[in-house]
Amino acid sequence: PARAEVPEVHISKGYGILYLPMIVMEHEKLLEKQAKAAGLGDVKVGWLELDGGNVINDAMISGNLDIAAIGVPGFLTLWAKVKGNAKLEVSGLAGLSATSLYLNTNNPNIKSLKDFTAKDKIALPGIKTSLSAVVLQMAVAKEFGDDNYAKLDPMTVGLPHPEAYTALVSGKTEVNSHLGSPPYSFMELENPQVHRVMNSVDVLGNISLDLVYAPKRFIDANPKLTAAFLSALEEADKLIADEPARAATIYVQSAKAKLSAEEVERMIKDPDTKFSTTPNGVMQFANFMGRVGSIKTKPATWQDLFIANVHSLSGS
Amino acid sequence: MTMHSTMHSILVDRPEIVRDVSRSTVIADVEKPLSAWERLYRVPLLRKGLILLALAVIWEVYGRWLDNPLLFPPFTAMLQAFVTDLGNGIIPARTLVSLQTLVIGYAMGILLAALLTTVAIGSQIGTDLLETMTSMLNPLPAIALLPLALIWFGLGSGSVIFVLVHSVLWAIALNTHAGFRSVSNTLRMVGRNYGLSGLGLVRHILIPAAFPSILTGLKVGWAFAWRTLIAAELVFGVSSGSGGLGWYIFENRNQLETANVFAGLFTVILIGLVVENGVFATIERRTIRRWGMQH
Amino acid sequence: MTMHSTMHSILVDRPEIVRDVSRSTVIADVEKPLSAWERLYRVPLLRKGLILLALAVIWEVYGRWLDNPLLFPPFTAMLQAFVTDLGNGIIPARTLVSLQTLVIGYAMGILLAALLTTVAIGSQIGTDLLETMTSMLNPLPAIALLPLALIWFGLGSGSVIFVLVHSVLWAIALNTHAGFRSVSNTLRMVGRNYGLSGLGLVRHILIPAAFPSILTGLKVGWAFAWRTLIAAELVFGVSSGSGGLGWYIFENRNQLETANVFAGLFTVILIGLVVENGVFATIERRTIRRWGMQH
Amino acid sequence: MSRTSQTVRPAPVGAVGAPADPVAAAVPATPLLEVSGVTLQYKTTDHLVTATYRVDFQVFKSDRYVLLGPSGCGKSTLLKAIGGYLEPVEGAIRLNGHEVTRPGPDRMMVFQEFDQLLPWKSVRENVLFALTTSGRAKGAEAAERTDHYINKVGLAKFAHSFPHTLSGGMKQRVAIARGMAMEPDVLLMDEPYAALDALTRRRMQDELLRLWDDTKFTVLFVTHSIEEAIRVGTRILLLSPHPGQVKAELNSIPPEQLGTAAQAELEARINDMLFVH
Amino acid sequence: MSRTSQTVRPAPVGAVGAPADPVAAAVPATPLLEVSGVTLQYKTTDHLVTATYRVDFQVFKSDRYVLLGPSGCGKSTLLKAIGGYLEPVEGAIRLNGHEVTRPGPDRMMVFQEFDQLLPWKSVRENVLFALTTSGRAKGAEAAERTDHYINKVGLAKFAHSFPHTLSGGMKQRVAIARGMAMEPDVLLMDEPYAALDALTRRRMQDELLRLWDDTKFTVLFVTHSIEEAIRVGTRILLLSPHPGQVKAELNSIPPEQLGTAAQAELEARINDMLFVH
Ligand SMILES: Nc1ncnc2c1ncn2[C@@H]1O[C@H](COP(=O)(O)OP(=O)(O)OP(=O)(O)O)[C@@H](O)[C@H]1O
Ligand SMILES: Nc1ncnc2c1ncn2[C@@H]1O[C@H](COP(=O)(O)OP(=O)(O)OP(=O)(O)O)[C@@H](O)[C@H]1O
Ligand SMILES: [Mg+2]
Ligand SMILES: [Mg+2]
Repeated sequence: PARAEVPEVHISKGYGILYLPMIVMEHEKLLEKQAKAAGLGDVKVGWLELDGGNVINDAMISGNLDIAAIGVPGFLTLWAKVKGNAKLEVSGLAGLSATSLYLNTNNPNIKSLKDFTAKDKIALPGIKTSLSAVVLQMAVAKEFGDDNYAKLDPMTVGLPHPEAYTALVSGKTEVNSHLGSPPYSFMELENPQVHRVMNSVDVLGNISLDLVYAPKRFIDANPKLTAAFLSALEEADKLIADEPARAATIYVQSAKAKLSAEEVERMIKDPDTKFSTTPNGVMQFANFMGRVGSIKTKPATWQDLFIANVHSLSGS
Repeated sequence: MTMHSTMHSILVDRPEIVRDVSRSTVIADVEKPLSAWERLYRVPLLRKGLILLALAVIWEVYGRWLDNPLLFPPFTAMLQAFVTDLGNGIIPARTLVSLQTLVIGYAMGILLAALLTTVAIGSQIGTDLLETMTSMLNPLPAIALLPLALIWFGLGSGSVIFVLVHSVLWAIALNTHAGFRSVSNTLRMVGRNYGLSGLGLVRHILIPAAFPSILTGLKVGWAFAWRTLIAAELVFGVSSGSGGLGWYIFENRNQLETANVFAGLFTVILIGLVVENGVFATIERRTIRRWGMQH
Repeated sequence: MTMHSTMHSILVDRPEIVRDVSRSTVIADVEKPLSAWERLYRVPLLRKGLILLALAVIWEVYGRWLDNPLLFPPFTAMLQAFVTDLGNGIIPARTLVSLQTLVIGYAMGILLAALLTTVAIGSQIGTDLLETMTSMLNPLPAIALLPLALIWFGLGSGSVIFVLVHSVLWAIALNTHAGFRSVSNTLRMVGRNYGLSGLGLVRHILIPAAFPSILTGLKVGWAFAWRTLIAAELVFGVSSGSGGLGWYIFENRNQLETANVFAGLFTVILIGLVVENGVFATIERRTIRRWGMQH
Repeated sequence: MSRTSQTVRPAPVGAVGAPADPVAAAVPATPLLEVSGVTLQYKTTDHLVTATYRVDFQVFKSDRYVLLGPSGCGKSTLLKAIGGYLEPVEGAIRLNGHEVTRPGPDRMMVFQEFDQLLPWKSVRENVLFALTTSGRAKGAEAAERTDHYINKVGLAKFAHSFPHTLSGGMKQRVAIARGMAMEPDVLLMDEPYAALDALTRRRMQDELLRLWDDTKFTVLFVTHSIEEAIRVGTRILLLSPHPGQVKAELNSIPPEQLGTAAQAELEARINDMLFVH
Repeated sequence: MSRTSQTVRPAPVGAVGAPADPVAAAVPATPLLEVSGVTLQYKTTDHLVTATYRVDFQVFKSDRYVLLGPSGCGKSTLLKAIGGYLEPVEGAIRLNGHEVTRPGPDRMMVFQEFDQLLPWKSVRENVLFALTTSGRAKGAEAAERTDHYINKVGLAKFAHSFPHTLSGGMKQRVAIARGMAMEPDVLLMDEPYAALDALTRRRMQDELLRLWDDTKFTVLFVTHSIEEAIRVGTRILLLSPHPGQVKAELNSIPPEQLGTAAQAELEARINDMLFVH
């Protein structure tokens, strides 16, 4: 009977420290282990690295992925879109990670969000709809009121984190600010010209930025595998929490990062960085996106977004 | 009339014939009658219209069969989105923004290509320079230019134009240069006989003589300019509000409004058709076709 | 010898001359002596080497002057990274992965282009089909193909090859078709006189006669295949450990190893130079140059 | 035969022959090539050019048929139509009773243009390729024939040269070698000797006649030279200036009368006919 | 002059002239064009072809100088070198005492090839463009001259046709009109009449002679026809077969002797010289 579930699963992880649990899971073959324990035999796990929310969503809709990690806004967009379409519906499996996004600048005149003028340019990986852009909008909404959530949008420019870092540190371009994630946000602050204007955790709390999701059809057809995945994810989170040094080594190895394990460990241990399967603050995103009209269908509670396995957690 | 009748061995013997041609002066312009089908077949727009219709039908049928409008909507769904955003002015506005950038980048690419090939045709070292630069730089993706673009032009349309030029320049230069080098030696000699050299020779002899190649270069360049523009508007981040079609597509993609994404692409297709059949076809008809350089 | 001397009006009168040519049979192969400089200048590799050296020096100087290795490292810094990753086998491995995909996509693009242009040259509706498809599809960026690629080929090299074909096909087809149509009517008639038609005519007459155009198409296609490959490797992701040069560049970019990013691009440049001077130049020398089709 | 096809056509009949002449009975039933009432036109973007107007003539097997007429009168056009490259807007061209619809190696053409050699093949390959592709000869026989005819046109030394390294006359000679090597049923030659010097020209003419003696092939020959027409041809078609119409169809003189008063008389007669109107 | 340049050259001297002849004194000091010891070669990827070998001759002002020789002997090559398109590997070409280094409108060339017209210009534009671009004539004068010469070559009806719609002979006539309209110091004509029928050819020859009577320009004329050489030329250079060497340089007969025994005698003499060795 166990053979009724798929023998092979395709999972996409992203690039960077926020995807550490997935990286650990791959490296330690945790899913294979859990699947075997659940009596599923030797499940083959295909890992892919995909960059960018819409590519992940496209791959998911076209049936090329079974499980994927993605930024919360990207997930919400897809979830709202396919709600009610039995063929395409998706569900969150669990939270993945939370961290702080720093709004850094090399313009000494900027002390707070109020000080941005039309001449300042804030770099984001993608404007208006990316995770960073939504976080910025939420922060702006907090500061200036919901109606003005897009007040800083005209100052944003789309640049990948590495380019934004380079631009900020070199000071040679008109980009003088960056809403960045670790490690770029940390590294920027090592430069004396750069200072921090805002920390997202201070404004929004330490909410989940990334989560893991899967198509409903996959979940319904493969309940054991889904459960095994959740167990594997929990195991990975535990490993990170218990042995940060080892997690850091794994990261450095598998991502072929040029960072030292110590540096990675420091990032893992940062109090703002959390790896947990419990979705935290997802509703903050959902409510905001619903309010400003980015999504047409709003979930009533966070449980609407996730599979039953995690409903008992203290999510939000 | 005299009447010779010679018999060389096996030859057929027959009388000589002499006619008075001057009497039959009225020469009508005879035209071979064509069947209705042939006459219809000769209308290019009709033939092309049929092809387009067929493609649209295939799209529609495949889209419906696939039944995944989020990934690939049927033609009609796309058309609906297109008409809506055409009506409310969004697509026209975005198209305008894109076209402006595109035309500037395209024109600059053409100018630079003209410059480079003129230098190249003038001397051996010029040829080497063009060949080397082309083989080195042409394969480089836009991201390779990102750092330099940021330093030199900053964000926004300056950098987009820079990238556009990069995608247009080499294809046009390659085609033009190959065209120049294929110009027959006789025509070249005729031009030099008139005292032409350097720029004059290029302008008066090489460009018209190599026009089929140049036109191909322009077509390829035009297409690649579009591709690059759409991609570049994402990479180089438009400051919000000023986006073109690329941005329109990107935005809708992020919001999974797939029908609108395809409406944006459909706009690109339409412009491509208009430019091909309006601009390029007219140029071809008035130049190389008329001059008998292409059949 | 007889000696006429006529005086037509203003003409200069002079004696007739008769020479016995049969006596001067030894005709040496005279060669005009060249100066050392001229002789050096005639070595293509030397000229190109000089150009490359100059470009490297400009890169180095600009890089140092800019003094921002994070944004644009000097040539030597890049070279160091290049040598390191060449030595430890990373760059060769990545290049191999990319080249495999590239060659498959390129070859398929060429095949499809051959097919399309053969159909196009055979009939009016074929020409219309090619023209319409080219003008519609060529301007479409790779993301337009993404949904179809995902449906048909899934993630991985299948889709990358699909996108590669898209970027190669139209440029080659356009050049080939324009080349075919520029083939002189006389040559076409000669071919048909031999009883050739359809594929035979294409193979034996049109392809060699249009070879300069085709070669240009192949060059442009090659370059665009690289550009697309590098970009596509990011979009379509990699199964762990299997990335090509594009992925190498992306990874290093994320790690802010700018020198390595440029080392990756430098590899692309080097391959471009090798292919141009090794493959394309040889083909040119053995074909169109030898046949007097290009000067 | 040609009389009949002329009388059914109303407009251009101005023939002054001998309709019920007893000699006409000697004409056999089926000409090899029958051109009847052929009007040829070119449609350009700007104009419609009529090249020939209602041209009738018949070529019988083993004829050496010469087309003579002023520059631009449509000789090349007519030859191309017979070659199957152009469709008449009026009238019909029949070869062995079948309408000509397409080119083929049974009618080998020597074009007037210098660019009729394949630039990517050497002199030898140009001839050889024509033979093998058209299936007229294969293997050793093709090679032998190739070398034979290249030798005949005096280009053995240049057998491995590419066409772009040849002089105008040399290119033309390669085309002649190619045409003759094909040994076609009908050889269509468009001013093949125009670019040749007097001596070479004479040699080529002799070569053609010698080949004819051997194989009795049929040849249609366009020339500008009246002398050449008489030397080479057995029957001569005179065309009027643009647009070309048949002015006369004359018999040439047998080879033994060349150089006699008969030649001079015929030359004078043709001269008159072509130039007086 | 040519004697001197010949005697300083050791190898090929076989000249049988009259070195200390009194008539030689009549030769003025400066020829318009001086070709001395010119060897011309083509370097292809495969071979080195010597087209002419140590050719010497001199052309004086108002000469109608004819180059006569078998196909492939280097006539076109020689003309191209004088035109400034080819550099001799040996020897020198001097025009008015200055070495020829580049082409220019002072030496207008009529090429042998049919593709010498600019395909993107109509017949009229082709002629007009040559005049205006080279600065030989402007505005109304250029237009007038253009129409005059197009008329002279009998193409007024085709003035607005594009070259690809012309027959071979018509193209050649446009090139002749263009060459003559330029009224250059030296006109270089490479078998200009080869593609023309007897009548048109005669008309063109007469036109050339009439123009010469008017302007006394210098012309270098390549031809295959001995008769044409005598009719058109004042002095005739005979070249040996490939590679071309000077065989003889003869004076032609004055126009009033055309058609007399003098012409026949000269024709026979040239025939002998060219064909006997
Ligand atoms: N491709 C073409 N398009 C339009 N008109 C053409 C074309 N080819 C020839 N003509 C016209 O057709 C007429 C006959 O041309 P054709 O080449 O048959 O003459 P021809 O008798 O061979 O002359 P020639 O002796 O000069 O070669 C001419 O008036 C010419 O202008
Ligand atoms: N571009 C070239 N490359 C190499 N060899 C050439 C080239 N052009 C001509 N030749 C060679 O030079 C020699 C002379 O050629 P040229 O064209 O001058 O002869 P020609 O006297 O004009 O002959 P024709 O009367 O046949 O036109 C020939 O042997 C020819 O093969
Ligand atoms: Mg003709
Ligand atoms: Mg010649």
